[in-house]
Amino acid sequence: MTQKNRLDGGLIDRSETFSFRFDSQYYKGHKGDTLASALLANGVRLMGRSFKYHRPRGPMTAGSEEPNAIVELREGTRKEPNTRATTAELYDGLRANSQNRWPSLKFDAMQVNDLLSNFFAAGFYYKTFMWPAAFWEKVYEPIIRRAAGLGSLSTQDDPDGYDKGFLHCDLLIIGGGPAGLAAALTAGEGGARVILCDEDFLIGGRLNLETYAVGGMEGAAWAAETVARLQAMPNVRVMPRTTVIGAFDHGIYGAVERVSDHLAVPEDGKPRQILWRITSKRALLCAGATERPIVFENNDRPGIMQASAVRAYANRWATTPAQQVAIFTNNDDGHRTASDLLAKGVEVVSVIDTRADAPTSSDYDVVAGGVIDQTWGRLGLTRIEVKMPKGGIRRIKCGALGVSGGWNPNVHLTCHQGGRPVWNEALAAFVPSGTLPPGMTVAGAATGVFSTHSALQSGAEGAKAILADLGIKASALALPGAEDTPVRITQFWHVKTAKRAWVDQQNDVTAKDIKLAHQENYVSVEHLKRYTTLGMATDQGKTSNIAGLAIMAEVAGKAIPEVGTTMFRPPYTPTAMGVFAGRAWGMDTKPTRLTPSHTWAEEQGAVFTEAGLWLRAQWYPKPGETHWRQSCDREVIQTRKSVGICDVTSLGKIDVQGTDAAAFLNKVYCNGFAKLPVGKVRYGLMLREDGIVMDDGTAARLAEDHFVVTTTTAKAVQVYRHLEFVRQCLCPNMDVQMISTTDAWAQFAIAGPNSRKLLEKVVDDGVDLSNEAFPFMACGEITICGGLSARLFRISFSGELAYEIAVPTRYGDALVRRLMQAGEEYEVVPYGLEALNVMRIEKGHATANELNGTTTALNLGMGKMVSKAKDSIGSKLSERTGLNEADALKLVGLKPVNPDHKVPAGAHLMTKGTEVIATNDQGYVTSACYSPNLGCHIALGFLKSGDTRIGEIIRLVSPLTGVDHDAEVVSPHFVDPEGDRLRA
Amino acid sequence: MIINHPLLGPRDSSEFVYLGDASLLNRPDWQADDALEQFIDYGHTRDNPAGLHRELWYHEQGDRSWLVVTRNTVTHEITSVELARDVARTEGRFE
Amino acid sequence: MRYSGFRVIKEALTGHRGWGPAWRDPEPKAEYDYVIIGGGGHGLATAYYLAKEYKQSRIAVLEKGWIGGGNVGRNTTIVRSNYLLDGNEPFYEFSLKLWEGLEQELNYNAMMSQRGIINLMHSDAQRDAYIRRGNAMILNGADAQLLDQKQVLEKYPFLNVKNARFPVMGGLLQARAGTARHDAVAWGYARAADQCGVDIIQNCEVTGFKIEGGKIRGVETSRGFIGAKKVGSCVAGSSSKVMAFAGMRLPIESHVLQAFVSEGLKPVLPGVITFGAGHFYCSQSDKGGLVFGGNIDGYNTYASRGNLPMVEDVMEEAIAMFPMLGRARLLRSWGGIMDMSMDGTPIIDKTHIDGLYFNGGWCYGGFKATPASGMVYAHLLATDAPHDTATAFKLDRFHTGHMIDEKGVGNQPNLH
Amino acid sequence: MHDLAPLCALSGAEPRVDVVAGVTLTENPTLALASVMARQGHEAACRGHLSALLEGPVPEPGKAILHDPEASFWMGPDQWMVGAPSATHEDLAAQLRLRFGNTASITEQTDAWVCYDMRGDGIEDAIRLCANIDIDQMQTGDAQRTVIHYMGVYVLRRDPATWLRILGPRSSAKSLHHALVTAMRAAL
Repeated sequence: MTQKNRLDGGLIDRSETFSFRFDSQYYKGHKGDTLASALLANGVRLMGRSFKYHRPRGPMTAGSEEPNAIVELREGTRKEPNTRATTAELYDGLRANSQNRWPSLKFDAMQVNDLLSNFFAAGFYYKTFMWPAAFWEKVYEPIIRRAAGLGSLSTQDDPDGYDKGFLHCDLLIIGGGPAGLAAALTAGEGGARVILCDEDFLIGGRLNLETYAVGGMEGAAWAAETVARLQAMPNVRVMPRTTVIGAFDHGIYGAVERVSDHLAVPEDGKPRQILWRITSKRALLCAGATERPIVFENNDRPGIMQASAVRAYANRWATTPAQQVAIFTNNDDGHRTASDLLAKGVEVVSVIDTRADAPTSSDYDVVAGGVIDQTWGRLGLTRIEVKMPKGGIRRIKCGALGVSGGWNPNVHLTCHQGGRPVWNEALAAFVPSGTLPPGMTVAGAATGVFSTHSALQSGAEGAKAILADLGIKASALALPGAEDTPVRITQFWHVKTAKRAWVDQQNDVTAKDIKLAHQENYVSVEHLKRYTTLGMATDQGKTSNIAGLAIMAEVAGKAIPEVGTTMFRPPYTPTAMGVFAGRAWGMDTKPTRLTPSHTWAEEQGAVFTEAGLWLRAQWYPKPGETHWRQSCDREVIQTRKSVGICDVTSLGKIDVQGTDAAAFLNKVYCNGFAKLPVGKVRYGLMLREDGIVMDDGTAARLAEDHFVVTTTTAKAVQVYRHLEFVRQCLCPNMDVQMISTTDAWAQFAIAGPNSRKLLEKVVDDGVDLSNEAFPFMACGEITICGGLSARLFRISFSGELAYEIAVPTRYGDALVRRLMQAGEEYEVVPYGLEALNVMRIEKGHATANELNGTTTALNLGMGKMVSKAKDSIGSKLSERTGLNEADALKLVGLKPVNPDHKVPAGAHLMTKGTEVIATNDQGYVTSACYSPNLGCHIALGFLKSGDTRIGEIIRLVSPLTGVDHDAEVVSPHFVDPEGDRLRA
Repeated sequence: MIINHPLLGPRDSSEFVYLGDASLLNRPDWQADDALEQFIDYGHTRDNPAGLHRELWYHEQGDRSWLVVTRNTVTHEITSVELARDVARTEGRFE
Repeated sequence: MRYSGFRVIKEALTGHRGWGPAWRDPEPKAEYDYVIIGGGGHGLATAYYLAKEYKQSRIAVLEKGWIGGGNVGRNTTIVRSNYLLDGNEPFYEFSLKLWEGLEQELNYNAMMSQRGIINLMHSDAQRDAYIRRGNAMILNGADAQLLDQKQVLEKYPFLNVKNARFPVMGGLLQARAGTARHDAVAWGYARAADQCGVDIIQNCEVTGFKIEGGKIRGVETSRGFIGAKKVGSCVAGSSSKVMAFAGMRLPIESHVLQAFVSEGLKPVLPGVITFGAGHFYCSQSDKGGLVFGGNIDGYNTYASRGNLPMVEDVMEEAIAMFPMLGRARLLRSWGGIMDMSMDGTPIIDKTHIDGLYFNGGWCYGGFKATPASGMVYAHLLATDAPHDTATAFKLDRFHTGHMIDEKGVGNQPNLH
Repeated sequence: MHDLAPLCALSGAEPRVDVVAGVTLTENPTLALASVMARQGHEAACRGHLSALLEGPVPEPGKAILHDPEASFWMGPDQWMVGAPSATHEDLAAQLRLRFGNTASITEQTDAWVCYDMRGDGIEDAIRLCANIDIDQMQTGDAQRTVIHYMGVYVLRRDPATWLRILGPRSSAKSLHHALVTAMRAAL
């Protein structure tokens, strides 16, 4: 293909020619092209279809505000739906496909909607599809959903990586046009730490799109030279391809850098994009302005564009949508496009200016006081019809029409913290209000100063004022000379027509829809937006909102600012979801915590499970074991018969020291700790202030002023935070110091009747483990294996004679190997979480399933532990009547009447003979397992007045899983209820 | 948001954990005659102002200090940050 | 004017000239029997049911801005009744049943779409908890199904199970749950209430109560005093501000919840799905946008905007579930102010002032409750007794210790 | 002497070393650590002991004192971490207990942390992709607590300034290592 609409000049690099494909057709373009500019150069105007009516569409803009030319960029796993062709950088081998059409872009069967558009007026779906009622989900909605959406996802995992990064600066400059560059020079030379972000890959803003001279050279050349100067400054970070997407509290900005989107594939190890969180002391918004269209009948044909976009394509990308171009304008800037095009050798067939006093030209035809009445061309503009000022219609042949309705300052980021722009009648535009995000100021066209000179000046002055505010002295920039053309505009929003004239092109919202919304009293700007979907498309109304407001103002007989303005919210432009996730996906979603015996457990073939962020061994299958229950039962039986070892490192450990350490623990545990002797451990129940159990654990008193507190794995962080709250906020004068030592110690439970014998083989001479010297609930610091310091606790979760031994984490691997070796003669087994769970259920010990955030000490059968003799957190509110009712839930054990039955967790408990409905609910099963010791399934659960119902046969129902059978209420202590084994 | 830590200077709020109204420093006397009523109010009732709000933040990913932050709930402007321990010593009820 | 198929066709063929206003904009009268403060979904529904079901008249809804501009206009549109606790489940199931006939009731298509919700589960303990909840739902007359991983994958084949940090074991499905077109709910109730004679008064901000001898007499507003025999506050998000006019302090904090929508995409998600190893919920609208959200930002605020850390959190969980969404684009985010109550459960009750009623504390579950909230509040206002399904939503439950804490996190609102 | 062999935090017998574009990341198992928290009413005396140990001022908030053999950084109000070579100070906590007496609570911290040393030109670019700290403003002797991919870490700028020390939770050593190496590969 030839690039038949390629012009001379421009900022493309003709030395590099890229081949690319759009739909099935191959084309050539150059480095520096966008997909849209390259397609236009190849004579392609048709690039997409609209959402509702499937109207043929071409690019309307040359930037990120594009509503029409959106495509599926790339293919396979890297497919990106809804990508704006106007910002997609061309690279060699690029593939893009049109979207929302079938079977092809040129012939789209869904354009039948366009013929039926009378039925699809604004809000039509709210009035219909209601009969018969059952048809909505079955008939109507499936049809609607088939038409939903624009592009399609690959539905495959995104193969690229994303990063998140953090930057800090004195001044963030958003936008690298004349204002931003002048500001960056001023601040950079003043020595401030500056970040300059621009969404474009070529920094310079409109300097790259215009023919204005700056400082005696071409604007684009001045921009390039300035960027080079800035890049040489160590205190300035210049970030092209970086869109500032949001202004957040306290000077924090989100910015997305498209690191690799201009490449076919990111380089190895490099991210596709980076989300930068920029912490700035000040920000200067230099986001420029966006040209808005004028609304007229059939104003959406491919070839009808912003006038400024037509000249941008000609000046920067050396291309034109057609060889014959007309202009429609209500302001002087439209004429600028005409003269630029002429200079590029493009034929300007006519400039239709709505103003009767329009400037005349000797170079091109001007229709002063004319408007566009109608356009023609099914897949691209071929002809316009002009309503002449003195009546009559003039038909003009042209392939493109540049439309200029004036310029809107890009105020979006000024609204992100609730600021509302204010109407400026002279500019006929909303400009930033005084309520800006704190720390932000605005310069250049974004404030409504549109000449190059005033942009440069306001940027430089803005930066200087910011630096002065920060106490940095900056010298005044010697401003380069530039044009200073005044704005001359006469408001003109739409050409009245009884037919359809598009306001929001992507969502197919027409001027008629806005009038209908008014007629039905959806008048508030938010109602208008929501009822018609105006401004809700992927361009977020950047080119349509103001025209919509103006038309609503007209039909409502109000001024534009009375109708209101809409809020702009983050992100500024649509942003890949992946970049917000950064590296946090797949297995890296969250960090993983490994226990000290992890490597050893892997060698044993252990199966692991998540416990919070920890990976813990769930069971240790032996050869021949095909089901987890076989492994689990064996581990349980062998532990209860002889001895087992379990890594319990993940339990939270907190070192609590200080002369008031005991008083402090007495405050945070509901049971007493003040009198715990040194060398002893005590079980403790910690309440929330509302009287509900927060966590349980143990506290071991290693010295008068030194405790080691344990927490459950799940609550370790929360409990530590709570203890710090009590320490700093409620007991600020107590002498207590705390630090977490969870990771510092490898801790193993050694449980079973042979645990003492096993342990005796590793402790050093002189360590007396006899029941007399080291009884149940004893603790102490000992040495093992020839001098390694260790902590030993005689505590038991399994109900057996048991110890927990802790050594510095680096020795955990060696210790577990040593313990296993020492235990060989007792046929020691390692046991995992499953066996641990079985043994604690057999013993009736509560865990997270029972401490579920709604249970009290009373529910757990530990009501008496809540001391009334002292003040502890939660004790007072635990006295409330609702928590102490006569039929309160009590922890019970449950056994199936038929031993073949299970007693599944989550089942509900019903009194026999009552109807199975919620109002008869008596409780529920919290934890269940098969007990190899009892030879049947057992469970723990909460039952109303359960402690008085031991022996009752109760009905166990789980309609969700099809369970309905009888169970016997028993004591929760299935094994060794007297605790003899613990004390052996 | 940025919280200007009295010891460490400006820190990103994502390092902190929020608890709620700083009235939580004023835990009632458990032996008062109407202790239960006081605790119910302490535990559940809040001014919830639209404007200045004294509130507790915990520098979990920092120095583990609890802070009393005075912040405007409409604008998010922070006007004062104090160590909660210091505030508790001067204003709170404690033992 | 009734909407009907005939009418739609007729108007299409005659240029839509016959459509009238969906609701009137009347001037406020000097006095009403009932003044509802707040023209959100709940307030409009309350007014509608007061007139329609409880045959009351002289009803006004006062809205400080435009109707439907609060949380009914800014949520993730999810409708469900998959609650655990006795205080909640009957109410939400009642609500879901009202949703099921809503279009016909209102003669307005709110697009209630019962496409199902799946709560994913990632551990044995979570499965146990879901079984308990599913059973509670069934015992309360709702529907629930337990799905294994394979069944979940049949509906959501793009779910990450290959290298998921937190494995997906299955999910709890409520097939009757789904989504509704949120704005249309407000508009539908407004139009229906208006047709019952309710005065909907926009741009009318309540600035105080007139209370005499412990009895309500009316409200002061930005448009003057309006007398009322009964006043119902229904302004979740601003409850503390409004009730402070009556000297009340509430068990409520105001927090911001952000929500998000992607660009329009060809449908990939058939229903609503939630992540169980965090807090994330997502569905796809009939326009193709993925609609999703997560946790509240977590600090007291009245500013309807959030901050970046929570945006990142939500998106991380989205990608954890669906790595294919990496290249989908976030289009827009917004924030709404939530009444976060001390146990995560709403309050619908009388107050200590005769004739003043309170409805609030919806946390971020208010949208799905809209029809039932309106109905039970209308019941309370009309009869002075709680509706059968809403007996537990009492203001004094923190005194009595009858909290309704679904999550089991206690009296810290930002954890609910 | 006991006969149990220690493992490095990344589970190797020897420390792990990675090199990306001239920047090295080395697992450092040779650091003994203990925390020092002043007892209430003994704050001044505690500072005095610390000062004597460091032969100079004690670290103020956000700072470290890079003294040999014992060094220290600030952890919180009246709270410091003291580090020293484990070869000579394996019993660091016990030594400190003797020195500080009843003026401070001392807690063994050696095995609570994994220590990585990142050295070379461009370390700042790698850190920018990890942690929300203003690394360009950090000088030799600065110590900041921050977060790297959900993991709470300390970042210390050492001497020379092309050397950063990163202490992270030992149980997450592998995840932290992965995060650091990934950032190095992305940035360098």
